[in-house]
Amino acid sequence: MSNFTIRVGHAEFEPGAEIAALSGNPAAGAIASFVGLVRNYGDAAHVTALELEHYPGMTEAELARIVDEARQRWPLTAATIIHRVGYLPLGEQIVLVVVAAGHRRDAFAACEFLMDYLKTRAPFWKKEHYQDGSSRWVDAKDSDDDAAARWMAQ
Amino acid sequence: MSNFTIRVGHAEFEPGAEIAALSGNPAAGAIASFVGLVRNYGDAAHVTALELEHYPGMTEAELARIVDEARQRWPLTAATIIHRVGYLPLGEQIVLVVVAAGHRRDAFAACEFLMDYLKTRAPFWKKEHYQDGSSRWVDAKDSDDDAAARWMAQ
Amino acid sequence: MTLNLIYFARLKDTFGRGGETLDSGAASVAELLAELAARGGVWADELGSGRVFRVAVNQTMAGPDTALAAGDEVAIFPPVTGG
Amino acid sequence: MTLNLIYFARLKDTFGRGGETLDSGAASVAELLAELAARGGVWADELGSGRVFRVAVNQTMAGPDTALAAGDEVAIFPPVTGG
Repeated sequence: MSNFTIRVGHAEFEPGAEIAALSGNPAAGAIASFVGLVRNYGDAAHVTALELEHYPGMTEAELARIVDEARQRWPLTAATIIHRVGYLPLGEQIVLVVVAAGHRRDAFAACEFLMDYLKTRAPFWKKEHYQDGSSRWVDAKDSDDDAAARWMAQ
Repeated sequence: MSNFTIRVGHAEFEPGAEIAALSGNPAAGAIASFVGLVRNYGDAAHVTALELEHYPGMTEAELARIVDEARQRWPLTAATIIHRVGYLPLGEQIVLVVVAAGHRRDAFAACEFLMDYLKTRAPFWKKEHYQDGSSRWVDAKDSDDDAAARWMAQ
Repeated sequence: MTLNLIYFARLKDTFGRGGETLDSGAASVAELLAELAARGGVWADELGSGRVFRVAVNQTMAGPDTALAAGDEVAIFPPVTGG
Repeated sequence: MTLNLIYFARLKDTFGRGGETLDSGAASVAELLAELAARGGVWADELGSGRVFRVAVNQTMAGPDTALAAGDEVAIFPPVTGG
Protein backbone atom coordinates (compact mmCIF):
# COMPACT_ATOMS: atom_id res chain seq x y z
CA MET A 1 0.00 0.00 0.00
CA SER A 2 2.63 2.42 -1.19
CA ASN A 3 0.24 5.37 -1.44
CA PHE A 4 -0.76 4.89 2.18
CA THR A 5 1.89 6.01 4.64
CA ILE A 6 2.06 5.98 8.43
CA ARG A 7 4.86 7.62 10.39
CA VAL A 8 5.16 7.79 14.18
CA GLY A 9 8.16 9.56 15.66
CA HIS A 10 9.54 12.79 17.07
CA ALA A 11 10.61 14.36 13.76
CA GLU A 12 8.98 17.56 12.53
CA PHE A 13 6.79 17.39 9.44
CA GLU A 14 5.88 19.79 6.66
CA PRO A 15 2.16 19.75 5.71
CA GLY A 16 2.84 21.36 2.33
CA ALA A 17 5.35 18.69 1.34
CA GLU A 18 3.00 15.89 2.41
CA ILE A 19 0.08 17.41 0.50
CA ALA A 20 2.26 17.90 -2.57
CA ALA A 21 3.38 14.27 -2.35
CA LEU A 22 -0.24 13.15 -2.75
CA SER A 23 -1.02 15.63 -5.55
CA GLY A 24 0.68 13.72 -8.33
CA ASN A 25 -2.09 11.22 -9.06
CA PRO A 26 -4.29 12.65 -11.83
CA ALA A 27 -7.29 10.67 -10.53
CA ALA A 28 -7.22 12.54 -7.21
CA GLY A 29 -8.91 15.89 -7.50
CA ALA A 30 -9.59 16.32 -3.79
CA ILE A 31 -7.10 16.47 -0.94
CA ALA A 32 -8.39 17.02 2.59
CA SER A 33 -5.96 17.47 5.43
CA PHE A 34 -5.81 18.21 9.11
CA VAL A 35 -3.03 19.55 11.32
CA GLY A 36 -3.26 19.34 15.10
CA LEU A 37 -1.09 21.73 17.12
CA VAL A 38 -0.18 22.11 20.77
CA ARG A 39 -2.52 24.86 21.94
CA ASN A 40 -2.45 26.86 25.14
CA TYR A 41 -5.79 26.00 26.67
CA GLY A 42 -8.22 23.15 27.01
CA ASP A 43 -7.86 20.81 29.95
CA ALA A 44 -5.80 23.41 31.77
CA ALA A 45 -4.40 26.90 31.30
CA HIS A 46 -0.70 27.76 31.33
CA VAL A 47 0.29 24.72 29.31
CA THR A 48 3.81 25.21 27.96
CA ALA A 49 4.27 21.84 26.29
CA LEU A 50 2.79 18.40 25.69
CA GLU A 51 4.62 15.14 26.03
CA LEU A 52 3.29 12.35 23.84
CA GLU A 53 3.86 8.70 24.69
CA HIS A 54 2.79 5.79 22.53
CA TYR A 55 2.89 1.99 22.35
CA PRO A 56 5.56 1.27 19.75
CA GLY A 57 4.55 -1.46 17.36
CA MET A 58 0.92 -1.53 18.38
CA THR A 59 0.44 2.10 17.32
CA GLU A 60 1.63 1.46 13.79
CA ALA A 61 -0.38 -1.77 13.53
CA GLU A 62 -3.56 -0.06 14.75
CA LEU A 63 -3.08 2.85 12.37
CA ALA A 64 -2.53 0.49 9.44
CA ARG A 65 -5.73 -1.31 10.39
CA ILE A 66 -7.78 1.89 10.58
CA VAL A 67 -6.38 3.08 7.23
CA ASP A 68 -7.56 -0.21 5.74
CA GLU A 69 -10.98 0.37 7.26
CA ALA A 70 -11.12 3.88 5.77
CA ARG A 71 -10.20 2.47 2.36
CA GLN A 72 -13.06 -0.01 2.60
CA ARG A 73 -15.52 2.78 3.43
CA TRP A 74 -14.43 5.38 0.89
CA PRO A 75 -12.67 5.23 -2.50
CA LEU A 76 -9.32 6.81 -1.62
CA THR A 77 -6.26 7.18 -3.81
CA ALA A 78 -3.76 7.95 -1.04
CA ALA A 79 -3.42 8.89 2.62
CA THR A 80 -0.64 9.97 4.95
CA ILE A 81 -0.76 9.88 8.74
CA ILE A 82 2.06 11.41 10.76
CA HIS A 83 1.88 11.47 14.55
CA ARG A 84 4.67 12.95 16.62
CA VAL A 85 5.73 11.68 20.03
CA GLY A 86 8.01 13.07 22.75
CA TYR A 87 8.25 16.61 24.15
CA LEU A 88 6.37 19.17 22.01
CA PRO A 89 6.32 22.83 23.12
CA LEU A 90 3.36 25.16 22.61
CA GLY A 91 2.67 25.82 18.94
CA GLU A 92 4.38 22.66 17.68
CA GLN A 93 2.58 20.41 15.25
CA ILE A 94 1.41 17.09 16.74
CA VAL A 95 -0.49 15.26 14.06
CA LEU A 96 -1.11 15.39 10.31
CA VAL A 97 -3.68 13.48 8.29
CA VAL A 98 -3.82 13.96 4.52
CA VAL A 99 -6.34 12.08 2.38
CA ALA A 100 -6.57 12.15 -1.42
CA ALA A 101 -9.67 11.01 -3.29
CA GLY A 102 -11.55 11.61 -6.49
CA HIS A 103 -14.30 13.52 -4.72
CA ARG A 104 -14.20 15.99 -1.88
CA ARG A 105 -16.86 14.37 0.30
CA ASP A 106 -14.89 11.13 0.42
CA ALA A 107 -11.67 13.00 1.23
CA PHE A 108 -13.30 15.03 4.02
CA ALA A 109 -15.14 12.05 5.52
CA ALA A 110 -12.08 9.80 5.57
CA CYS A 111 -9.85 12.56 6.97
CA GLU A 112 -12.27 13.24 9.84
CA PHE A 113 -12.75 9.49 10.42
CA LEU A 114 -8.99 8.98 10.74
CA MET A 115 -8.64 11.96 13.09
CA ASP A 116 -11.50 10.68 15.28
CA TYR A 117 -9.72 7.37 15.51
CA LEU A 118 -6.39 8.99 16.38
CA LYS A 119 -8.04 11.04 19.11
CA THR A 120 -10.05 8.26 20.72
CA ARG A 121 -8.55 4.85 20.01
CA ALA A 122 -4.93 4.93 18.91
CA PRO A 123 -2.55 4.15 21.79
CA PHE A 124 -1.19 7.63 22.45
CA TRP A 125 -1.11 9.40 25.81
CA LYS A 126 -0.64 13.10 26.45
CA LYS A 127 1.05 14.72 29.43
CA GLU A 128 0.66 18.47 29.91
CA HIS A 129 3.62 20.50 31.17
CA TYR A 130 2.80 23.77 32.98
CA GLN A 131 4.52 27.10 33.54
CA ASP A 132 5.31 26.24 37.17
CA GLY A 133 7.27 23.16 36.14
CA SER A 134 4.61 20.65 37.11
CA SER A 135 3.05 18.17 34.70
CA ARG A 136 -0.02 15.97 34.55
CA TRP A 137 -1.29 13.13 32.38
CA VAL A 138 -4.41 14.23 30.51
CA ASP A 139 -7.57 12.32 31.40
CA ALA A 140 -9.66 10.84 28.61
CA LYS A 141 -12.74 12.88 27.82
CA ASP A 142 -16.29 11.63 28.20
CA SER A 143 -16.65 11.84 24.44
CA ASP A 144 -14.16 9.01 24.21
CA ASP A 145 -16.52 6.66 25.99
CA ASP A 146 -17.75 5.14 22.76
CA ALA A 147 -14.29 3.68 22.39
CA ALA A 148 -14.67 1.83 25.67
CA ALA A 149 -17.02 -0.76 24.21
CA ARG A 150 -14.23 -2.68 22.53
CA TRP A 151 -11.75 -2.04 25.31
CA MET A 152 -11.73 -3.42 28.78
CA ALA A 153 -12.98 -1.19 31.60
CA GLN A 154 -13.20 -2.37 35.17
CA MET B 1 -11.07 40.68 9.59
CA SER B 2 -7.33 40.34 9.17
CA ASN B 3 -7.24 36.62 10.02
CA PHE B 4 -9.77 35.94 7.28
CA THR B 5 -8.29 36.18 3.81
CA ILE B 6 -9.82 35.75 0.35
CA ARG B 7 -7.76 35.73 -2.82
CA VAL B 8 -9.06 35.22 -6.36
CA GLY B 9 -6.57 35.27 -9.21
CA HIS B 10 -4.39 33.20 -11.51
CA ALA B 11 -1.33 33.00 -9.24
CA GLU B 12 -0.15 29.64 -7.88
CA PHE B 13 -0.48 29.01 -4.17
CA GLU B 14 1.44 26.92 -1.65
CA PRO B 15 -0.81 25.00 0.79
CA GLY B 16 2.01 24.55 3.30
CA ALA B 17 2.70 28.28 3.47
CA GLU B 18 -0.99 29.08 3.94
CA ILE B 19 -1.38 26.45 6.67
CA ALA B 20 1.76 27.73 8.41
CA ALA B 21 0.40 31.29 8.24
CA LEU B 22 -2.61 30.20 10.32
CA SER B 23 -0.56 28.15 12.79
CA GLY B 24 0.73 31.07 14.81
CA ASN B 25 -2.33 31.62 17.01
CA PRO B 26 -1.88 29.59 20.21
CA ALA B 27 -5.66 29.34 20.63
CA ALA B 28 -6.00 27.41 17.37
CA GLY B 29 -5.14 23.76 17.85
CA ALA B 30 -6.99 22.51 14.79
CA ILE B 31 -6.37 23.38 11.15
CA ALA B 32 -8.46 21.71 8.47
CA SER B 33 -7.71 22.31 4.83
CA PHE B 34 -8.77 21.28 1.37
CA VAL B 35 -6.99 21.43 -1.97
CA GLY B 36 -8.88 20.94 -5.23
CA LEU B 37 -6.88 19.94 -8.29
CA VAL B 38 -7.58 19.61 -11.99
CA ARG B 39 -8.17 15.90 -12.41
CA ASN B 40 -8.35 13.83 -15.57
CA TYR B 41 -11.87 12.44 -15.40
CA GLY B 42 -15.36 13.35 -14.26
CA ASP B 43 -17.67 15.02 -16.73
CA ALA B 44 -15.49 13.81 -19.59
CA ALA B 45 -12.34 11.83 -20.24
CA HIS B 46 -9.26 13.24 -21.97
CA VAL B 47 -9.42 16.55 -20.17
CA THR B 48 -6.10 18.32 -20.53
CA ALA B 49 -6.94 21.57 -18.77
CA LEU B 50 -9.66 23.61 -17.13
CA GLU B 51 -10.39 27.26 -17.75
CA LEU B 52 -11.95 29.09 -14.83
CA GLU B 53 -13.97 32.25 -15.32
CA HIS B 54 -15.43 34.33 -12.51
CA TYR B 55 -17.42 37.50 -11.88
CA PRO B 56 -14.83 39.97 -10.57
CA GLY B 57 -16.05 41.94 -7.61
CA MET B 58 -19.11 39.83 -6.98
CA THR B 59 -16.96 36.74 -6.34
CA GLU B 60 -14.97 38.41 -3.60
CA ALA B 61 -18.11 39.95 -2.05
CA GLU B 62 -19.91 36.60 -2.04
CA LEU B 63 -16.91 34.83 -0.52
CA ALA B 64 -16.61 37.48 2.20
CA ARG B 65 -20.29 37.00 2.96
CA ILE B 66 -19.99 33.22 3.22
CA VAL B 67 -16.91 33.51 5.45
CA ASP B 68 -18.97 35.75 7.75
CA GLU B 69 -21.69 33.12 7.78
CA ALA B 70 -19.19 30.41 8.66
CA ARG B 71 -17.87 32.55 11.52
CA GLN B 72 -21.39 32.91 12.88
CA ARG B 73 -21.91 29.15 12.80
CA TRP B 74 -18.58 28.01 14.22
CA PRO B 75 -15.97 29.60 16.52
CA LEU B 76 -13.09 30.09 14.08
CA THR B 77 -9.78 31.82 14.65
CA ALA B 78 -8.79 32.22 11.01
CA ALA B 79 -9.56 31.15 7.48
CA THR B 80 -7.99 31.49 4.04
CA ILE B 81 -9.74 30.96 0.72
CA ILE B 82 -7.75 30.99 -2.49
CA HIS B 83 -9.47 30.32 -5.81
CA ARG B 84 -7.55 30.39 -9.05
CA VAL B 85 -8.96 31.54 -12.38
CA GLY B 86 -7.75 31.30 -15.98
CA TYR B 87 -6.18 28.36 -17.82
CA LEU B 88 -5.14 25.53 -15.47
CA PRO B 89 -3.58 22.37 -16.97
CA LEU B 90 -4.14 18.87 -15.57
CA GLY B 91 -2.70 18.46 -12.09
CA GLU B 92 -2.72 22.18 -11.25
CA GLN B 93 -4.23 23.34 -7.99
CA ILE B 94 -7.55 25.18 -8.36
CA VAL B 95 -8.80 25.98 -4.89
CA LEU B 96 -7.55 26.05 -1.31
CA VAL B 97 -9.58 26.44 1.86
CA VAL B 98 -7.80 26.52 5.22
CA VAL B 99 -9.72 26.92 8.47
CA ALA B 100 -8.22 27.26 11.97
CA ALA B 101 -10.26 26.71 15.12
CA GLY B 102 -9.87 25.61 18.70
CA HIS B 103 -11.48 22.25 18.03
CA ARG B 104 -11.22 19.89 15.09
CA ARG B 105 -14.95 19.39 14.54
CA ASP B 106 -15.44 23.14 14.02
CA ALA B 107 -12.47 23.32 11.66
CA PHE B 108 -13.67 20.35 9.58
CA ALA B 109 -17.29 21.53 9.46
CA ALA B 110 -16.41 25.08 8.41
CA CYS B 111 -13.89 23.89 5.81
CA GLU B 112 -16.44 21.57 4.20
CA PHE B 113 -19.14 24.26 4.40
CA LEU B 114 -16.93 26.76 2.58
CA MET B 115 -16.01 24.20 -0.07
CA ASP B 116 -19.68 23.31 -0.61
CA TYR B 117 -20.39 26.97 -1.13
CA LEU B 118 -17.48 27.41 -3.55
CA LYS B 119 -18.68 24.42 -5.57
CA THR B 120 -22.35 25.32 -5.76
CA ARG B 121 -22.92 29.04 -5.28
CA ALA B 122 -19.84 31.18 -5.86
CA PRO B 123 -19.81 32.75 -9.34
CA PHE B 124 -17.18 30.61 -11.01
CA TRP B 125 -17.56 28.74 -14.28
CA LYS B 126 -15.43 25.90 -15.57
CA LYS B 127 -14.59 25.09 -19.17
CA GLU B 128 -12.96 21.76 -19.97
CA HIS B 129 -10.26 21.58 -22.65
CA TYR B 130 -9.76 18.22 -24.38
CA GLN B 131 -6.90 16.42 -26.08
CA ASP B 132 -8.40 17.01 -29.55
CA GLY B 133 -8.31 20.78 -29.00
CA SER B 134 -12.02 21.18 -28.40
CA SER B 135 -13.49 22.66 -25.25
CA ARG B 136 -16.83 22.77 -23.49
CA TRP B 137 -18.40 24.66 -20.61
CA VAL B 138 -19.19 22.28 -17.75
CA ASP B 139 -22.88 21.94 -16.94
CA ALA B 140 -24.02 22.35 -13.35
CA LYS B 141 -24.68 19.05 -11.61
CA ASP B 142 -28.04 17.98 -10.27
CA SER B 143 -26.57 18.13 -6.79
CA ASP B 144 -26.30 21.87 -7.25
CA ASP B 145 -30.06 22.20 -7.51
CA ASP B 146 -30.41 23.20 -3.88
CA ALA B 147 -28.62 26.38 -4.82
CA ALA B 148 -31.33 27.24 -7.30
CA ALA B 149 -33.84 28.21 -4.62
CA ARG B 150 -32.26 31.58 -4.07
CA TRP B 151 -31.34 32.12 -7.70
CA MET B 152 -33.58 32.76 -10.59
CA ALA B 153 -34.41 29.89 -12.95
CA GLN B 154 -36.73 30.24 -15.89
CA MET C 1 -32.54 54.45 -19.00
CA THR C 2 -29.14 52.85 -19.40
CA LEU C 3 -28.37 49.34 -18.10
CA ASN C 4 -24.93 47.72 -18.02
CA LEU C 5 -25.31 44.09 -19.03
CA ILE C 6 -22.65 41.43 -18.44
CA TYR C 7 -22.63 37.84 -19.75
CA PHE C 8 -20.48 35.00 -18.45
CA ALA C 9 -19.30 31.56 -19.54
CA ARG C 10 -21.56 29.77 -22.08
CA LEU C 11 -23.79 32.84 -22.48
CA LYS C 12 -20.80 35.05 -23.27
CA ASP C 13 -19.74 32.59 -25.98
CA THR C 14 -23.24 32.13 -27.37
CA PHE C 15 -24.07 35.84 -27.44
CA GLY C 16 -20.64 36.60 -28.87
CA ARG C 17 -20.01 39.34 -26.35
CA GLY C 18 -19.06 39.76 -22.70
CA GLY C 19 -21.52 42.55 -22.16
CA GLU C 20 -23.20 45.61 -23.56
CA THR C 21 -24.69 48.94 -22.63
CA LEU C 22 -28.44 48.86 -23.26
CA ASP C 23 -30.97 51.65 -23.46
CA SER C 24 -34.01 49.94 -21.99
CA GLY C 25 -37.42 50.67 -20.57
CA ALA C 26 -37.51 47.46 -18.53
CA ALA C 27 -38.77 48.07 -14.98
CA SER C 28 -37.90 44.57 -13.80
CA VAL C 29 -35.61 41.67 -14.56
CA ALA C 30 -38.51 39.80 -16.20
CA GLU C 31 -39.16 42.74 -18.56
CA LEU C 32 -35.47 42.97 -19.44
CA LEU C 33 -35.30 39.25 -20.21
CA ALA C 34 -38.38 39.51 -22.43
CA GLU C 35 -36.78 42.45 -24.25
CA LEU C 36 -33.59 40.47 -24.87
CA ALA C 37 -35.42 37.28 -25.91
CA ALA C 38 -37.37 39.34 -28.45
CA ARG C 39 -34.10 39.71 -30.39
CA GLY C 40 -34.70 36.11 -31.53
CA GLY C 41 -31.98 33.61 -32.52
CA VAL C 42 -29.58 32.69 -29.72
CA TRP C 43 -31.22 35.27 -27.45
CA ALA C 44 -34.59 33.54 -27.68
CA ASP C 45 -32.91 30.13 -27.39
CA GLU C 46 -31.02 30.97 -24.22
CA LEU C 47 -33.40 33.34 -22.44
CA GLY C 48 -36.84 32.50 -23.74
CA SER C 49 -37.45 28.83 -23.12
CA GLY C 50 -36.23 25.90 -21.07
CA ARG C 51 -32.57 26.84 -20.56
CA VAL C 52 -31.54 27.51 -16.99
CA PHE C 53 -29.69 30.72 -16.14
CA ARG C 54 -29.18 33.15 -13.27
CA VAL C 55 -29.41 36.90 -12.96
CA ALA C 56 -27.60 39.23 -10.58
CA VAL C 57 -28.40 42.92 -10.24
CA ASN C 58 -25.57 45.05 -8.88
CA GLN C 59 -23.75 41.84 -7.90
CA THR C 60 -26.63 40.51 -5.83
CA MET C 61 -28.72 37.52 -6.90
CA ALA C 62 -32.00 38.62 -8.40
CA GLY C 63 -35.38 37.16 -9.33
CA PRO C 64 -37.89 38.00 -12.07
CA ASP C 65 -39.55 40.67 -9.95
CA THR C 66 -36.34 42.48 -9.02
CA ALA C 67 -36.76 46.15 -10.00
CA LEU C 68 -34.26 47.86 -12.29
CA ALA C 69 -33.00 51.44 -12.15
CA ALA C 70 -30.80 53.55 -14.40
CA GLY C 71 -27.16 52.54 -14.24
CA ASP C 72 -27.80 49.08 -12.80
CA GLU C 73 -25.29 46.33 -13.52
CA VAL C 74 -27.24 43.29 -14.66
CA ALA C 75 -25.31 40.03 -15.04
CA ILE C 76 -26.78 36.98 -16.78
CA PHE C 77 -24.95 33.68 -16.50
CA PRO C 78 -25.36 29.88 -16.38
CA PRO C 79 -25.59 28.02 -13.07
CA VAL C 80 -22.19 28.19 -11.43
CA THR C 81 -19.69 25.32 -11.71
CA GLY C 82 -16.89 26.51 -9.46
CA GLY C 83 -14.20 24.87 -7.35
CA MET D 1 4.74 -19.32 32.84
CA THR D 2 6.45 -16.05 31.96
CA LEU D 3 4.47 -12.94 30.94
CA ASN D 4 5.96 -9.71 29.62
CA LEU D 5 4.06 -6.81 31.20
CA ILE D 6 4.19 -3.21 29.90
CA TYR D 7 2.76 -0.10 31.57
CA PHE D 8 2.13 3.25 29.91
CA ALA D 9 1.50 6.87 30.85
CA ARG D 10 -0.03 7.41 34.33
CA LEU D 11 0.30 3.72 35.22
CA LYS D 12 3.99 3.71 34.34
CA ASP D 13 4.53 6.69 36.67
CA THR D 14 2.37 5.27 39.46
CA PHE D 15 3.89 1.80 39.35
CA GLY D 16 7.37 3.29 39.07
CA ARG D 17 8.29 1.06 36.16
CA GLY D 18 7.66 0.76 32.43
CA GLY D 19 7.21 -3.00 32.59
CA GLU D 20 8.35 -6.23 34.14
CA THR D 21 8.77 -9.92 33.47
CA LEU D 22 6.35 -11.86 35.66
CA ASP D 23 6.22 -15.54 36.52
CA SER D 24 2.46 -16.04 36.73
CA GLY D 25 -0.14 -18.75 36.85
CA ALA D 26 -2.91 -16.48 35.49
CA ALA D 27 -4.96 -18.17 32.80
CA SER D 28 -6.83 -15.01 31.84
CA VAL D 29 -6.51 -11.23 31.94
CA ALA D 30 -8.92 -11.11 34.92
CA GLU D 31 -6.72 -13.53 36.88
CA LEU D 32 -3.59 -11.55 36.07
CA LEU D 33 -5.23 -8.30 37.21
CA ALA D 34 -6.32 -9.92 40.48
CA GLU D 35 -2.77 -11.17 41.00
CA LEU D 36 -1.33 -7.69 40.46
CA ALA D 37 -3.99 -5.97 42.62
CA ALA D 38 -3.13 -8.39 45.43
CA ARG D 39 0.23 -6.57 45.71
CA GLY D 40 -1.74 -3.82 47.49
CA GLY D 41 -0.79 -0.11 47.56
CA VAL D 42 -0.79 1.59 44.15
CA TRP D 43 -1.49 -1.76 42.47
CA ALA D 44 -4.74 -2.21 44.36
CA ASP D 45 -5.59 1.48 43.86
CA GLU D 46 -5.14 1.42 40.10
CA LEU D 47 -6.25 -2.10 39.20
CA GLY D 48 -8.60 -3.18 41.98
CA SER D 49 -11.37 -0.62 42.19
CA GLY D 50 -13.04 2.15 40.23
CA ARG D 51 -10.13 3.37 38.10
CA VAL D 52 -10.53 2.91 34.37
CA PHE D 53 -7.77 1.25 32.38
CA ARG D 54 -7.28 -0.85 29.27
CA VAL D 55 -5.47 -4.09 28.54
CA ALA D 56 -3.89 -5.31 25.32
CA VAL D 57 -2.55 -8.82 24.84
CA ASN D 58 0.08 -9.17 22.13
CA GLN D 59 -0.84 -5.66 20.92
CA THR D 60 -4.53 -6.50 20.49
CA MET D 61 -7.21 -5.05 22.76
CA ALA D 62 -8.28 -7.61 25.34
CA GLY D 63 -11.10 -8.17 27.82
CA PRO D 64 -11.24 -9.87 31.23
CA ASP D 65 -11.82 -13.28 29.66
CA THR D 66 -8.94 -13.10 27.20
CA ALA D 67 -6.75 -16.17 27.72
CA LEU D 68 -3.04 -15.84 28.47
CA ALA D 69 -0.20 -18.07 27.32
CA ALA D 70 3.49 -18.24 28.10
CA GLY D 71 5.48 -15.40 26.55
CA ASP D 72 2.46 -13.14 25.99
CA GLU D 73 3.00 -9.38 25.94
CA VAL D 74 0.37 -7.84 28.22
CA ALA D 75 0.09 -4.04 28.20
CA ILE D 76 -1.92 -2.14 30.82
CA PHE D 77 -2.60 1.55 30.25
CA PRO D 78 -5.07 4.39 30.86
CA PRO D 79 -7.70 5.30 28.26
CA VAL D 80 -5.90 6.85 25.31
CA THR D 81 -5.66 10.63 24.88
CA GLY D 82 -3.96 10.91 21.52
CA GLY D 83 -3.91 13.45 18.76
